[in-house]
Amino acid sequence: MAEYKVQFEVFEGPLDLLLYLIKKEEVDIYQVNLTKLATQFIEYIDLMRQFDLEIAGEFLVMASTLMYIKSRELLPVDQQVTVEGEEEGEDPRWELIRQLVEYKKFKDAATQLQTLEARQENVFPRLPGKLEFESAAPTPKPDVSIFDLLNAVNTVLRRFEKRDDARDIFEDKWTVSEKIEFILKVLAEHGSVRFAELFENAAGRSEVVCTFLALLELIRLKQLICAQGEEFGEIEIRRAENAPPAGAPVPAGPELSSEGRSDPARNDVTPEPILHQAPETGGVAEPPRQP
Amino acid sequence: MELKFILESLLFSAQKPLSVKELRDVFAAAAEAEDADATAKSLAKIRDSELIAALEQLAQEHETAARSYRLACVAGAWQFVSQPEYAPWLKALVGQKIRPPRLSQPALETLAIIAYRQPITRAEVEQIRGVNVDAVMQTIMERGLVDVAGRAEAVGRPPTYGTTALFLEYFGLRSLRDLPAADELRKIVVQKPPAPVTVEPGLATTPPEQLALGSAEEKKAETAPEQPANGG
Amino acid sequence: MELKFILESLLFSAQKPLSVKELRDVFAAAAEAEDADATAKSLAKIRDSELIAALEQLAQEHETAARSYRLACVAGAWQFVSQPEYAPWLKALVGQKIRPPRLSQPALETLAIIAYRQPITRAEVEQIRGVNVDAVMQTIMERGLVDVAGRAEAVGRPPTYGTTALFLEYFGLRSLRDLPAADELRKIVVQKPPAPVTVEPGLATTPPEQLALGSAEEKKAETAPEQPANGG
Repeated sequence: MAEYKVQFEVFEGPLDLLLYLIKKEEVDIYQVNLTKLATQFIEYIDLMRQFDLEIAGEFLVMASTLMYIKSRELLPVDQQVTVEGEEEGEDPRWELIRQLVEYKKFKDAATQLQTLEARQENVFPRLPGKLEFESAAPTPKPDVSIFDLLNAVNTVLRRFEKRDDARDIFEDKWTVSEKIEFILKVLAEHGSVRFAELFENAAGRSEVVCTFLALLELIRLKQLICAQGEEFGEIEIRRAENAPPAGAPVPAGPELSSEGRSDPARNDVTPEPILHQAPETGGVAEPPRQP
Repeated sequence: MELKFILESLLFSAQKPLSVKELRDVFAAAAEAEDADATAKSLAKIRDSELIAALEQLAQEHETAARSYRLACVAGAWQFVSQPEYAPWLKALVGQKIRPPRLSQPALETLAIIAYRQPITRAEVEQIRGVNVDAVMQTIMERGLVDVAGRAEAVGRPPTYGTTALFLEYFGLRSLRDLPAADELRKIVVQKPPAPVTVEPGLATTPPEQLALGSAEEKKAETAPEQPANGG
Repeated sequence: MELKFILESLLFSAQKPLSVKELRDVFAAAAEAEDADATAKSLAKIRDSELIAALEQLAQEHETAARSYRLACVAGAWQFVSQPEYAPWLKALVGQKIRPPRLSQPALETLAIIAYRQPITRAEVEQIRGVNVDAVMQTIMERGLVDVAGRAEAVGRPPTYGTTALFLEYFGLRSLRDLPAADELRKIVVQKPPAPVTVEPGLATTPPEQLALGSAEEKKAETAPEQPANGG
């Protein structure tokens, strides 16, 4: 962990972080050990949380994909299940590698664009003085009318209104601690809740992310248990039987996360791997888009 | 890097003839730049005689190359000029009425906000548009459609912007009063820093209604017909 | 009188980059002039292909002459520009070039994807980058580098995006064909390896450290498919 702290960087997204981790290993993308990569990725996410950095939803979705890949691998061959409808081409490992290779190429292309950009800053066009033959012709009428201007007014107004709504709904409304309270309240009333139910009424991406973070936090604090009746069935969430008193939820701190975090390398019995099958249930993998 | 090529690039890019003194000043300024490299620094105090020798060599080279232009020294100032035999086409070029490029949507929107809310600061425009407007402000200022109108009575006294006479000409308007009413746009509340106590209310913070339109036009605005939503 | 020299004198004297069409118009106008001579008249209806061939020859000649400027074609329009190494002195002469701030890394990545894959929907861009691109799309559209190109034939007919002429100008590209490694990136072919390296089945309890390097190295040595190194 110490080495991360030294070179803590801000990443564009989960793929960027994965490429960084692969580069550190000095192996080809095709040769990378996905299990190890998954472990490092999760460690990094944990580190970001310890630093109280906001973790974008995309990182969490990637974390669950990686955990899924890893959990599949950890099963002995004869117990590995072929997911219905999953064909050769849809191997999640392969899909991830394909995505990484593609992203890497565009990242390289972006670097080349950056070189061109810097070069253009130093290129000066010849800008001769005006030729003097006779008096300059009058400037021709431009191809624009007052209606274009009015149209622009309407566009500004529409966007302004939309922006105000958006701010209300997505920025101010949801916090992780509210969602923790909400989940605990639901469980106190109903005893258990289906995973997908928690997201049914989500108004947008940020609410989904808050709810998901709240769930992770409660699981980490051993307040909840996730159970799955049948393989790839609905995930059910219950209060943990020996749950410590619900008290005020503690924000992620170093001592808590080191104690509460399961070592993702071991196939132990914490509910985490199950939770990370979320993409199969359709609960978190595709959070609704903001309008 | 050869001195003559540096001189060539300067004369080729200059908008007017450059004297030896002006060239010497450029070398001095380039050597002063923060990121000046060794070459730039070594030319800081170049002597006139060296400059003249290099210029003459350059002129000779271009003479030999026999292209459509040459390097000429007129009244002590150096300039690239075209050879006279190409005048027929150069006249046709000057006579060409080249339309200015169309304004982009962001430029139009920014222009609309400034037209209706002038005088307005850059920060206020950004607040309404919700994005940085530096690039777009530069475009419309370069096109002469918008200019600095004064300074706001806010902290830092930021410049305020307004539309120009060319703006009116561009859109075929006789005056700002001819702008179609857009009450909504005037109503968007932009957070302004509180005005200093010493300023009379109604000067710096006058509501835009009063600035944009006279009270007579206010009525016109109220009764104005529905604006075309998709005109143009 | 050679066509290429007439073109050279026009580009030498023009105050903005000239497209082939604009050049053709100049030849037509020069032939219309009252005092037009035989040469001017003979070039009245010059074909685009002849113009382009002459322009390219001209650009080649200036490239070979290796002077401090060259003839460049950017976004389909031709213009004399300085070589970048003379920037220190040109900056001292004309001042810093006025240019919007440099693009951020996310903006460059998004632009690269759109440039190579256009027309492309926002969802497709997000799929490649693995993150939401709303903010960054707004920035590059605001800067006029990207615009809506049409609509996809997918459900909901989402808008597709493409790069603009300003994009080419900004990066100094003649056309989209000039994009670095264009062919490769338009259609990325990813070889499917035998199997991605993961833990051996059944070794669930082995700490990942022991598996990682050993097995990765071995596989590499065995199969080593032709792949670009992941460095840089």
